[in-house]
Amino acid sequence: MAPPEAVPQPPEPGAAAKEAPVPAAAEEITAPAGAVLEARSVSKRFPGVVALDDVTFSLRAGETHALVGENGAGKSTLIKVLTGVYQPDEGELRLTGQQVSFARPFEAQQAGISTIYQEVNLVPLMSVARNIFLGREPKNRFGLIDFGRMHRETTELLDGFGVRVDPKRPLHTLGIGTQQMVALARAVSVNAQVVIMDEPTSSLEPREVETLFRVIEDLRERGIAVLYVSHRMDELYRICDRVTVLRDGRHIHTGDLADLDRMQLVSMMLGRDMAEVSRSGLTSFGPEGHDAARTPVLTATGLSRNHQLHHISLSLYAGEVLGLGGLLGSGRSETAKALAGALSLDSGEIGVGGRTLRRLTSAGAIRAGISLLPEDRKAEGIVPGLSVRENIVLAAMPRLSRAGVVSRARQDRIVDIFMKRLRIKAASPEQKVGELSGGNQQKVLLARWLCLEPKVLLLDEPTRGIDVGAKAEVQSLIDDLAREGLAVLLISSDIEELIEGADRIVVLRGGAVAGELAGDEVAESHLLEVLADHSPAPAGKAPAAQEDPR
Amino acid sequence: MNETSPAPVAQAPAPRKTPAAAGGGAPRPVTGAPPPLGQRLAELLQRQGVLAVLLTVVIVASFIYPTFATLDNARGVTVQASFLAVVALGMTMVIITGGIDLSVGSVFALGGVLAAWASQWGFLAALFVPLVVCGAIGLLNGFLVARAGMAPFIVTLATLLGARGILLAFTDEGATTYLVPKGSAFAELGQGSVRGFGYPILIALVLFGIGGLVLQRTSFGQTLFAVGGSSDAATLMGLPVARTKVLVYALSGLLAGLAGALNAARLSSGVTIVGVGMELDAISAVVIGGTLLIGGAGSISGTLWGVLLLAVIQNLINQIGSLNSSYQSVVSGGFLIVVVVAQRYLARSRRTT
Amino acid sequence: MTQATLSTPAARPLARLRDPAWYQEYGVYLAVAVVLLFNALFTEHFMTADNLRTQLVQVAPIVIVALGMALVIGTEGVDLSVGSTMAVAAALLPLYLGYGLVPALVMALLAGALVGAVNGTLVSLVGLQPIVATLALFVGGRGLALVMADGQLKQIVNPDLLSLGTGSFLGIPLVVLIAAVLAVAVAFLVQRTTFGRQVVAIGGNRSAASLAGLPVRRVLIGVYMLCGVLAALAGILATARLTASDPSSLGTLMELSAITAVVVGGTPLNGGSIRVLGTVAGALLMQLLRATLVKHDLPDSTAQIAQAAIIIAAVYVARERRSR
Amino acid sequence: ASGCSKSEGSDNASADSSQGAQAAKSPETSSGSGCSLQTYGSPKLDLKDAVVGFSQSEKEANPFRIAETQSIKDEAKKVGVKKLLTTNAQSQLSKQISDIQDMLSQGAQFLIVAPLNSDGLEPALKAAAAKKVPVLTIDRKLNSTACKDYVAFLGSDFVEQGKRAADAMIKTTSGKGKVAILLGASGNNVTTDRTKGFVDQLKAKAPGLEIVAQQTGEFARDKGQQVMEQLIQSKPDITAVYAENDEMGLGAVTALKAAGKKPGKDVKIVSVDGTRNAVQALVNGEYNAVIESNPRFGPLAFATAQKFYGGEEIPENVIISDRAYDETNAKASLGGAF
Ligand SMILES: Nc1ncnc2c1ncn2[C@@H]1O[C@H](COP(=O)(O)OP(=O)(O)OP(=O)(O)O)[C@@H](O)[C@H]1O
Ligand SMILES: Nc1ncnc2c1ncn2[C@@H]1O[C@H](COP(=O)(O)OP(=O)(O)OP(=O)(O)O)[C@@H](O)[C@H]1O
Ligand SMILES: [Mg+2]
Ligand SMILES: [Mg+2]
Repeated sequence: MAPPEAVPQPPEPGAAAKEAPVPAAAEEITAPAGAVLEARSVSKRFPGVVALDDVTFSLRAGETHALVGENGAGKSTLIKVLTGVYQPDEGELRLTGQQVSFARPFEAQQAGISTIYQEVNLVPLMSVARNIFLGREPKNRFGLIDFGRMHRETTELLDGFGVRVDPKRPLHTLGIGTQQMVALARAVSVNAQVVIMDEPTSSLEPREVETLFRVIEDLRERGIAVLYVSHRMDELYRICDRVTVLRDGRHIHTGDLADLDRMQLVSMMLGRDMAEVSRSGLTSFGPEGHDAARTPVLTATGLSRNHQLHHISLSLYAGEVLGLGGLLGSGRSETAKALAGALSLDSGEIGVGGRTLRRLTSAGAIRAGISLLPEDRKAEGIVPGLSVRENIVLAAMPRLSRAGVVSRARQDRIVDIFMKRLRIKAASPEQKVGELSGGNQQKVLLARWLCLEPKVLLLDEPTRGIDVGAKAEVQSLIDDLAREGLAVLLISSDIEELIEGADRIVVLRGGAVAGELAGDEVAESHLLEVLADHSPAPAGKAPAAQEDPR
Repeated sequence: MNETSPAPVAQAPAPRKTPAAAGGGAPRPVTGAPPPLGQRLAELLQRQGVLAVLLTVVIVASFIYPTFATLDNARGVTVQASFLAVVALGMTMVIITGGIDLSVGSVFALGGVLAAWASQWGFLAALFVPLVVCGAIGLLNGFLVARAGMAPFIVTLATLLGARGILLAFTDEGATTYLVPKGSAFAELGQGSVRGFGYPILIALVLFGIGGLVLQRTSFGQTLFAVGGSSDAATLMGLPVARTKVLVYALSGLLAGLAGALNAARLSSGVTIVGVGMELDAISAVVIGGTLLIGGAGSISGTLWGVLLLAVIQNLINQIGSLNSSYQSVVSGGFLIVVVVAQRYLARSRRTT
Repeated sequence: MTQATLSTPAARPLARLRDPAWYQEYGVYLAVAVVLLFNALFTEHFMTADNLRTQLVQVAPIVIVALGMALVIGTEGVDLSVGSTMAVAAALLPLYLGYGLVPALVMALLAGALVGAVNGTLVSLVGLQPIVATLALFVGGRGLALVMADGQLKQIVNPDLLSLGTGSFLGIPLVVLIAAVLAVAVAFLVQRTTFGRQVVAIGGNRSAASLAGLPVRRVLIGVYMLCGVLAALAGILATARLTASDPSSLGTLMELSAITAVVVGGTPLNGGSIRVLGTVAGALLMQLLRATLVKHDLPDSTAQIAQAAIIIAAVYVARERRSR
Repeated sequence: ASGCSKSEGSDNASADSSQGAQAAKSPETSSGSGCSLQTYGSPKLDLKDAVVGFSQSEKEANPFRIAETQSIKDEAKKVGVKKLLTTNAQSQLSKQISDIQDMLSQGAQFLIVAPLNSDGLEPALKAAAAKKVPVLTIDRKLNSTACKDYVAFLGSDFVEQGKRAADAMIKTTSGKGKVAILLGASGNNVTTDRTKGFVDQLKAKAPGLEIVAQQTGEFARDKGQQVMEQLIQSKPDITAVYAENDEMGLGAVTALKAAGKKPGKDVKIVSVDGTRNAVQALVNGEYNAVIESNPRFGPLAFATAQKFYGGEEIPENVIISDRAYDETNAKASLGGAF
């Protein structure tokens, strides 16, 4: 293991007194031994925000270094400064001891830094193979691109990641998780001395996460430094050697991960004391289930859509959380979209409160009280150029206006409530959503749907990319909402979240219902069994709509 | 189609069988021999709705107008279309990067005037001068778009004015017309022909061949698609985004200048009034050819069909006979709607996933 | 929570002057001021009430068209057919003036709405790209206008219509007044109505807007119709001012003037934001520029080069810079 | 839309082509070497059985072009040609070339061309020559060789029109004052020639007339109006306007009236074309002179063609005698204006 090493710490903020004691060994020493990539006293300001404030950071060869912090703590910004996307306002970068400055990501890549950015950054319209080999296509002897080789190598490469897709398929036809794996394959297949991953697992399944870990292990053995950002604590503890904590753009701590327990780490991230943190459990769902109503609010029967959905039936009861489980591409998102009228169906019926909705559209679904939080927040969620306020009230606008004229006062009231309730961190409600950190964007979207006061809430990966604190808040919010009588459909790739949060789980496979778990069956072992399809799903359970929820 | 989706955990290595692929259309073999010719043709037509439209129009017109499907007519139509084709080639590349070049019409005219002026010093000068000047204008466009981060629409709108201004200044407000020496090699370039098909046609075809290769089979071409598909992603992937954009506008300027020079050679003079509105024709051809205006997708061959389709429509309007000029506009506007809508629905039918 | 917002307050005033965002916000107005200043110093008879009134009168139709164009551009679209729409409106006027002014106006405006509806339908329902969708009516529209007018320019003698072009209210020419009122109305529409905010949201992220249940198609069609009606109105006013209906040349190149005004005014072409006041200033800037060039009797070549240079300079200053 | 329309009272009756027909100013003898069927090398043809093509350059959207096309069509009917093909290049040179080629491939045996530009029709002329189809050009002269690339040119001399406009201007202003020129579209031959003739003549004959502004009004009424409005403000001492077509002149009239000045009195106006509206303005006293550019080429063109096939020699330039309108003859000649 690497020797304990520390970075000069900035003066503690006022909150320091309350903080957990930081292990003393983590201080001292100036010249970090074997550092590949260093940032010294870098600061980065955006209009109205100090995203990085005098942060010093170093990454050593062969280590896997965790970078943690709340949403908006500055993790992605630090990464972008390290890789030439942003220029630091102050401070300098060093690569193997030499001072460097990257004017463009291109230069950082040339220098051997390979990065997977937080939002999947590939070209959606181009094929999988082209994306992987962009900028370094294999050439034949005429200097022309050798597509045969490119497709072969892509298939091989992705096989190593357990992903089997047609390399000619346009990227955007893949699910977000698969796209993430492609990005990963691209980043790792470049010969790099540093690999940076900004929340690579946020849209991955347990199985893909395992693959990723294998890849990281392999990188470590080859002496390659990995910088790893994630909000999932258990992952950090499994693979990371050291950890750096950022809070509000400041460096808080660097040290061996083994020296810190979860509580300490979380309290450092949040800047709250341990007792306060320990009160909230791992997931913040209440221990007991909810009391569901006897008649369903929402029933779906025989939803089918060319190649994607096959006779999916389910029903949702007021006051319950129904989990929707499945692997990547199993059709969970499609199901949710179909329920929200955002996807046209070949056949099937959707009923709300006993009334069948014909030719459901998004607007119609919203009117009927169905809200969908989409999974791809960049493409389908935020309107980046609009303010936080307007993004929150987007769907509710007609209700918050009189005779077509918007009422600022009414908007402000709602926005105020939700920014407080979800603890959205923004310079002001007028800040552009595009400038918020990923987690805060997610909260803005949640606020958009909650302020509609829906009867049915469909949540597609609601806690993706959300920090521990916020995740807990969102989870307890889901709990509360169900308790208040809302029907919640929860899609999550986080098995823990699904098991603890859901009262009942419908499992999809290949676009069809593979099984349903209710009551005591809602447990990890059962779920994995159905997911992995060891046995055909119990025949009687397939049409879930007929089942009693309890 | 499910065969390409991620395989389930348990049976990763086995070829995936979709349990519920009923009615899933023809399952595409993962590997294997290329499909039969008929199927390939069908696929081609589907991918390029414009080709289908073009063929339909040509076939129908051949039956209705006996003077349409003649070799003579084909020669005339194609040679006139070749200049627009060369311009549209550059435009295609620009549009694929998500940009647009409105200056091509003016640059085309300027290229012609410069070529005619320089032709007094011989063949090479007549090509070199317009290419240098027009390339420089393209380069200016590129720098303003890529390095200064200005919107292509407005930058090239300004150079549309600017190039026309330079042309007027160069010709004493249009009073001077430079002539290409009769019988010179340069004049031959525009007027000569092989079996009645003018050199400009051959030049355009060669350029399209090269353009197709560049676009599909070189890193530069791939970068164009990446830049157009997602400029941010391309930057983050470490592609030379700015350099590519500069190059592509320079290329567009060059090609417009070349087309202008060829046209001057054909007309034997540097006519000042040509090229007005040519940018819109080029853009329509590109878009009709299936290239997305937002960038990231498109094809050179589509553009070629688009150019031909526009030329054929024009020709047909003349075949129809004595249409008043106002009706001509109405008819070509109507035709345009029919064509793009038809192309749109043809293109849509393959996106049924 | 709000710690991050505490940026260094001491550096504020200085930073603001050096802040590129300031120029992006106020660049057009600065440019208008610079051109005015130049003319005040170097152009005879420029800073007179009569001359300024002339400039306003001439710019009014462009402003009206540009307002509609700004809305369309806000949805990530563009409308090339505005010039032809003006011609159609101009061609219709004399055909219906026999019934009186109001019916003629109604017919012309309805035609504008119809053109817009066709454009909007092609864009939103058929899913064509705006440039091509509107190109069809750009080509065909003027032909249609000429067919209706039989290719002829027609003198207007209806005194009511003529007074629309020449009359004034409290010393302000009616055309200018109408343009001003419309600018305020469109600004209100964009800023304060659900429709306006939906337009901006759709331009900002179409699929998000549609998932949020916004009536995307309806809004798009509405925007194009509004643009068509505004163009038709501009056509009516221009006709009234010309005292003749001239569908062959009325509004030629108007689409480019309007787009230039919008873009120079700071509205990005990729949608998601609309600057109404900036659009007015953009139109004014281009008008003052043309006036300056005419008044100094520059030949057309120089005038075109100068216009090109100034457009580039203005947009360069106001360009959106990446914060890095 | 015209089904239930109801226009205002005064509907300008469309031009009557029987009136104001063209007359050749410089008949047959003007240039020694005429062009005959033999020298041109075309087959003999009876126009009655012939397919004749007419290529118009600009949209029939102004009185000149409307009258020109109409006159050709009327005369073709009168002569009784088998088929008249007409095309319109819509101001695009490349389209005019394809138009001519299209008509040739549709079997045109005789072509009447109103060229868009003096240069650049070479490919089209070559195509015609290759098929031995004679080409008669009207209204704009080509910079090509007569009797080889084309048979002959019928039309006005634009430089001459500019000169005559200058003469009229000198007469109406008594040779003193400040003149503004409203130029036609930039880069256009007509603009160049009408400017040249006017400016040169003014320099030679009337040093007291100073040209204070030359701005393009693009041959359009609204542009002419706008430029005039600007000039009224910046050069308030302008006493005369030369507009290179009637439309711009009429735009200037509107601008002057709106500015409270009396067109024709405070500011003298001279323009070229001879449209009915301009002559009417002359009658109303708001205008000072109009130099005609007669568009009714039909009779003369077909007569020339018949002579050509009749074996007569056709002179290279058949310059037509354009009239001039002023206060004295305006009322009487209103019917002949187009
Ligand atoms: N381009 C930008 N313009 C303005 N502010 C920005 C910009 N990018 C980031 N910020 C701000 O900088 C701060 C740090 O953001 P950053 O994206 O680095 O957070 P993060 O730690 O990655 O959070 P998350 O876990 O949610 O991804 C946030 O307050 C964010 O609003
Ligand atoms: N065989 C296929 N052909 C075309 N598209 C497919 C196929 N399989 C999956 N997809 C696409 O892949 C994406 C993944 O499906 P979906 O989003 O429903 O899965 P999911 O269970 O929600 O997984 P995720 O965790 O990625 O959200 C969808 O966009 C779907 O259209
Ligand atoms: Mg982040
Ligand atoms: Mg999903």
